[in-house]
Amino acid sequence: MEPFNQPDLSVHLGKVQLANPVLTASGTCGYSMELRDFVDLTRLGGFITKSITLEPRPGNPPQRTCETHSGMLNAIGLANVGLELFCEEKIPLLQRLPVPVFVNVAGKTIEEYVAVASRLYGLEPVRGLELNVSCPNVREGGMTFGKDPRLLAELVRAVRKACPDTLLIVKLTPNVTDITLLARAAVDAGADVLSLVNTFTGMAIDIETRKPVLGNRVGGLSGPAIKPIALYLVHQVYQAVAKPAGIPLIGLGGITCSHDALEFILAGATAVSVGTAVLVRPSCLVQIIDGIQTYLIRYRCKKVTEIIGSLQ
Amino acid sequence: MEPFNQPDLSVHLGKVQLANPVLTASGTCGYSMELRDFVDLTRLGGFITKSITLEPRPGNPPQRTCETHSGMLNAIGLANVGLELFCEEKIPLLQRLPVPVFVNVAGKTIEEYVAVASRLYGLEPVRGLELNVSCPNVREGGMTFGKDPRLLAELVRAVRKACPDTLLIVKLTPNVTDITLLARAAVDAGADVLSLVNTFTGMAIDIETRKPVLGNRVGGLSGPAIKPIALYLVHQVYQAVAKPAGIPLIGLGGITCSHDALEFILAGATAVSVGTAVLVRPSCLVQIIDGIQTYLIRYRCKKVTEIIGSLQ
Amino acid sequence: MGNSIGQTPKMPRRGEFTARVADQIHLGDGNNSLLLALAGQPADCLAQAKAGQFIQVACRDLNDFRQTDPLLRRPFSIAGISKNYQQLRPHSDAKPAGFEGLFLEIIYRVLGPGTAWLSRQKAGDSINLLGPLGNGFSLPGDPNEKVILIGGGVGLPPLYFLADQLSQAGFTNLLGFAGARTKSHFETAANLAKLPSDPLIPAAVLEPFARSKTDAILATEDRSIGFPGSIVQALEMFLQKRSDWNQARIYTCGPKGMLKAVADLARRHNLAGQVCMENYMSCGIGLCQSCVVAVKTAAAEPDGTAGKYKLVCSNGPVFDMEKIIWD
Amino acid sequence: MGNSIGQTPKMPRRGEFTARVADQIHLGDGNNSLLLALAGQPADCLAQAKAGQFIQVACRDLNDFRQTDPLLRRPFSIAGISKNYQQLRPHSDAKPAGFEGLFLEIIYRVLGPGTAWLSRQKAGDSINLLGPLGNGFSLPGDPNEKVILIGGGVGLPPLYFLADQLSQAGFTNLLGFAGARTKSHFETAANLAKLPSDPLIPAAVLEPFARSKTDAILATEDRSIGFPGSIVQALEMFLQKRSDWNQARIYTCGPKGMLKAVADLARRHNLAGQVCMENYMSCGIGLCQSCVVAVKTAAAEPDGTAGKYKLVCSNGPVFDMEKIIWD
Ligand SMILES: Cc1cc2nc3c(=O)[nH]c(=O)nc-3n(C[C@H](O)[C@H](O)[C@H](O)COP(=O)(O)OP(=O)(O)OC[C@H]3O[C@@H](n4cnc5c(N)ncnc54)[C@H](O)[C@@H]3O)c2cc1C
Ligand SMILES: Cc1cc2nc3c(=O)[nH]c(=O)nc-3n(C[C@H](O)[C@H](O)[C@H](O)COP(=O)(O)OP(=O)(O)OC[C@H]3O[C@@H](n4cnc5c(N)ncnc54)[C@H](O)[C@@H]3O)c2cc1C
Ligand SMILES: Cc1cc2nc3c(=O)[nH]c(=O)nc-3n(C[C@H](O)[C@H](O)[C@H](O)COP(=O)(O)O)c2cc1C
Ligand SMILES: Cc1cc2nc3c(=O)[nH]c(=O)nc-3n(C[C@H](O)[C@H](O)[C@H](O)COP(=O)(O)O)c2cc1C
Ligand code: FES
Ligand code: FES
Repeated sequence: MEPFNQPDLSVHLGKVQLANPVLTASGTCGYSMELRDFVDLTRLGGFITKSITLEPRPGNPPQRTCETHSGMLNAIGLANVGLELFCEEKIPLLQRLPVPVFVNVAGKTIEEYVAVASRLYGLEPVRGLELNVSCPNVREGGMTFGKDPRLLAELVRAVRKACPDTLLIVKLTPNVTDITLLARAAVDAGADVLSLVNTFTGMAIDIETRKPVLGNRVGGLSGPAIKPIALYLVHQVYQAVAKPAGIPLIGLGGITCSHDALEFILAGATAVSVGTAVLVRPSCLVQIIDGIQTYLIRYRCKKVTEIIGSLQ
Repeated sequence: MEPFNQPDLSVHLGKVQLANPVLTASGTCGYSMELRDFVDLTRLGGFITKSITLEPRPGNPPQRTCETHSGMLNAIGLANVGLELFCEEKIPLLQRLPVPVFVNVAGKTIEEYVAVASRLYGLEPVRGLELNVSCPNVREGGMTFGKDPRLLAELVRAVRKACPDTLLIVKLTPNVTDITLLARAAVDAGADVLSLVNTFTGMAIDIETRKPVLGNRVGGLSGPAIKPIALYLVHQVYQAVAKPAGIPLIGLGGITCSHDALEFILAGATAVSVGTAVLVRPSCLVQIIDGIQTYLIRYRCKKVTEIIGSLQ
Repeated sequence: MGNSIGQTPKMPRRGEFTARVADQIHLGDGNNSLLLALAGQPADCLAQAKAGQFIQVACRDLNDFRQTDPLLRRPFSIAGISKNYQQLRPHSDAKPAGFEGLFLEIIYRVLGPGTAWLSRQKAGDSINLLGPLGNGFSLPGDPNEKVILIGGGVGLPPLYFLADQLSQAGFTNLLGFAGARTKSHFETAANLAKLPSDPLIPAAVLEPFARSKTDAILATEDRSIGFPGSIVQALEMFLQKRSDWNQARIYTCGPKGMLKAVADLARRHNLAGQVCMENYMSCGIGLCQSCVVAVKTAAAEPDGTAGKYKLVCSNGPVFDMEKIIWD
Repeated sequence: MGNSIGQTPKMPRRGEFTARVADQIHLGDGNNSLLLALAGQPADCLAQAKAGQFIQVACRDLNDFRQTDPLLRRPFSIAGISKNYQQLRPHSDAKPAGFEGLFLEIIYRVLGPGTAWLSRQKAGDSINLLGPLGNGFSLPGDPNEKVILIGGGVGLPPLYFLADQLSQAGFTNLLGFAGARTKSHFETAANLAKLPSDPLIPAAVLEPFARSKTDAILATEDRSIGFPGSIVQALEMFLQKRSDWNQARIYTCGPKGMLKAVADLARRHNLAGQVCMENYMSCGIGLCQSCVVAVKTAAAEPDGTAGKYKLVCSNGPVFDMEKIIWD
């Protein structure tokens, strides 16, 4: 039993229960050990790893990030240790984390996604997979899947088949005309959860050198700048797809404080991820959890689930 | 002859010459008289009016705008005096403006666009029309045209036919998967100039009332927050469509200073429009012109046209 | 000091100015009074400002193009204007050194990032503003008319300025009604020693009114001082007792709920008056069409507001009370 | 004062802290020295910081969620740490009142919005930081070794701190090489009276080196003071003249071009050394993979950098000179 006045913050992503709705975003929180000196990771609702690919990837040439007004561009290029090293060195560290862990998976081909997903399938402590079909920074980032409902459905079906009872999260790109088409395709093909949004394709130019600032020329925009657009897309997908289908959403894009997180929850997100803001202040993750709790107490809500999608 | 060290700032939008590449953006600069106490309008490269519709429109219920991080949402709803009152009361005022004037036109149907365009066709001082096919805030804002290449082509052909030798600018929406398809459709159908971008659909929620902040629920995001995305889209359209077709672009989205304007010009914009920044400081228009001039002098460029699209 | 860009040679009606902070003092309840100094000829148009007009203040350094949050300016009513420092700061001994020209006061409450930034500005710092904006109050034709100025919280500053201007125009029958949440709002501005035991007896209790010989009645919602309750209730009871004020002209500014209550009271008592509206503004100069308020008019207007909407920033912020549609 | 969140009970290696500005002084050439005070036990981990480590400074009020531009923290090398105020401010008479605990100095140049914000902070203001971050310099095993510290511009501060630590560790053969664009860079820090007529003769001219008994040679690119030209040229000529320094260990920090030139010189002279790299950083703590630098290694690394890239923020900022691939 919860003590008096302590609202129940727990939520479910499919069959996985989170102690609270606050997750890390993929690619901004490393493999968790990088964060532990700055934030109490045991407080998290869950942890989502950096994207893992079949082979190790050095990533794009520098400059890889660049600050913009209330935002940043990144073109990391899915730099990661690759599946094998991940299993060998990062999985044991992640096992020590007493919160649900979700591994974000990226690939060039369906076969690659399936290979990574199958290897991780059933591995402790992996409680689910998040398919990154929306990285704007590498041809292999899955963006082709993320923009074409037919391809996306094919991919999701293939991974679903390889991992019949894993929690399957599909992370959508905002760079499309109608995100609900992609959302529906993913759900129909077997996704348990949708997360949105990934970054917006953007660019910055150095007017002195007349070259793009980023080594990769273009990058993905994240941070507070994009919050209004991300929030609208979550609202749209909730109304058109998630609510009717009973599919939980993970909302993200520019969240820095509990106020932002609550906007996403009111719009229909069951959980939220925090990316760029963690780069600035890891402890914001805990502040967001505390702020949600304070809000629920202020409005005498017994459970956070009461307010999910409660936008009038 | 230009005096020594004074670079030539003039550019051409089709057959219309501008003294410099800096224009106002539609909807943020009224009908010009609102601005004259705050900025020397005679310095402008050109003036683009607020969208005009066939009938007067009161606009959306308030709250109509809301600040976001380094940006703002607006859902004005194309509030305007309507075509007749515009011709009667605003045209005479615009005639006093010694710079090229472009009228932005919006409508629900092709017939409405054609009706407004035909009435303005040949009218002094109108030097061209900008078709708003991308307002996210009203069903009648033309967004359906802006997202469907086939419909867009139909619209542009109809207006082109009604106004055979007017300068026809088509203003594109960024809320699409592949903006180059729309750009190409507009150009093939007879657009002389493309302007991009209009606002990004977005939302803000008041967590205390649990209602959207805007009376219209959703609005369009503008300002510095969107600059990286807008710049990328201009770059993309320049490379894929404008450069090969020899079509000038008007770049806009988040420009507040000459540095921003130069990024757009390097990316391929022949001219730039300034919207949200004018709401904050009308005199920024002149500062941007001066800043471009200083840059050209610093790099010993004789003409601004030398640097258009010169991104390496 | 002041600069305005692209002005015609004749005196501009309004413009963009760089003011310097002359001083800033903390009033009660999170309110500050900021005194801006403007030197040079361009500031002349500000000297002509009318009560009810406002300025749009950039609450960041506009010349630092790398920092754009908070993006938009913030509107503040002019609380007082004078070439004489002492008039706006009667309790200060001497004008701060180095400031000449025109002094302009705003009184604001720290709420969010804009006002937080303002509160950090110190004497000598530069602040960019647009002004004077909007249309001010129109004074009654006859200086013998009785005038009631009723405001709540940060709605009071334009009424202080109005009292100044009415007093300068020869009006002597002025009465201020000042409401606040709690007494600390009046902490520095009220002379509580002069507070009469009957809260409905006007007295020279509120300094910014008293400087223009305007007696005032105070009310606090938490009943900590003055009339216990809303200032509109106080006015209602005052009018019941004092039939000699039954023909008074009413000027008001404050939160929307209060304005509606005042308009209601005025209608019931058959009093004419004007209201100074606040509204969410993005530009303050008629460009963006954000700041609409519904007014009783049918036909499309030539100013860009078609049908029922008027722009608070350009058609207002002062409107005749009975014109507003309170929803 | 200091607070760190989610720490295990034992002393944390590093954390998030709220420091207070003890004082800030203007050095020459747009450079400032900011002295931060940290009180309480959590600051202990900062007391253990090694030269070459850095802090990530939030150049805005992180608690004001309504203002997020500039978004990212800014990295600054630690220029000195001491519980003794006088050690870092030898010319000040007394410690500013109200500051106890640990003092941490950063020296920075005002360039953009972040450093502009920093330069506006005054004694008593709060600043949020993460630290100490990265890996510092490793000292030579034998305190009799000769050590050359060569830096340019804002690359000098970590070398000042290194000189402190070498000196505390008993090293006595220390020599500083300090380069700058122009003499005003050294305005307040140099004792120009002591400048020898031959610019290649080391002397106690530069205060932050002199405080740890480290003589220095100065160079300015505009030839306004010291050796006329780059500081690397000065070192080259010094080594030609002084064969007794031909086995010196070299530590360097500064702009990339300078570091490359130093590494080149070290290779030619067969000298070992370490370089403290700067790079564009978004997090400073190994999360974002922004700050990669190419190093001579073939296999994938377990730290997330596969193949040729290392993270400056976590694998560095100090690297063995010969490992870096200079492009
Ligand atoms: C004509 C006019 C005159 C005003 N005069 C005064 C005055 O003399 N003294 C004073 O303290 N305040 C005055 N205000 C209100 C003042 O503009 C807001 O308090 C200020 O903009 C808040 O900015 P912020 O960044 O501190 O807070 P924010 O966090 O931006 O806003 C805090 C609250 O104020 C509301 N608000 C924000 N911006 C505006 C805006 N532009 N207009 C109205 N409400 C807004 C928000 O909805 C929010 O509820 C006036 C407003 C108008 C329109
Ligand atoms: C490990 C490390 C230690 C540093 N130590 C010092 C120091 O002791 N003193 C000092 O003055 N400076 C130091 N710097 C550089 C300092 O971080 C930048 O000068 C500062 O971030 C500029 O911020 P700004 O907002 O003022 O300027 P901006 O306008 O953001 O930047 C101005 C210039 O600095 C570059 N820059 C911006 N951000 C960074 C960044 N995060 N890292 C590197 N370069 C950047 C930009 O590309 C631009 O050219 C250090 C950098 C690193 C990586
Ligand atoms: C530096 C950086 C690296 C990222 N790497 C990944 C990644 O590997 N996989 C992925 O799915 N998303 C990645 N993202 C996207 C984030 O997970 C998130 O979707 C996006 O940044 C928007 O959220 P935010 O505004 O909270 O950062 C990355 C974002 C940033 C800023
Ligand atoms: C308040 C407001 C009103 C606008 N009204 C119109 C309009 O009527 N027609 C139009 O084509 N665009 C309109 N826009 C979009 C702008 O012209 C511009 O495309 C957009 O704001 C991006 O540029 P910016 O970031 O410089 O503002 C409006 C934008 C704002 C902020
Ligand atoms: S605030 Fe922009 S029109 Fe009134
Ligand atoms: S700066 Fe983020 S990993 Fe180094």
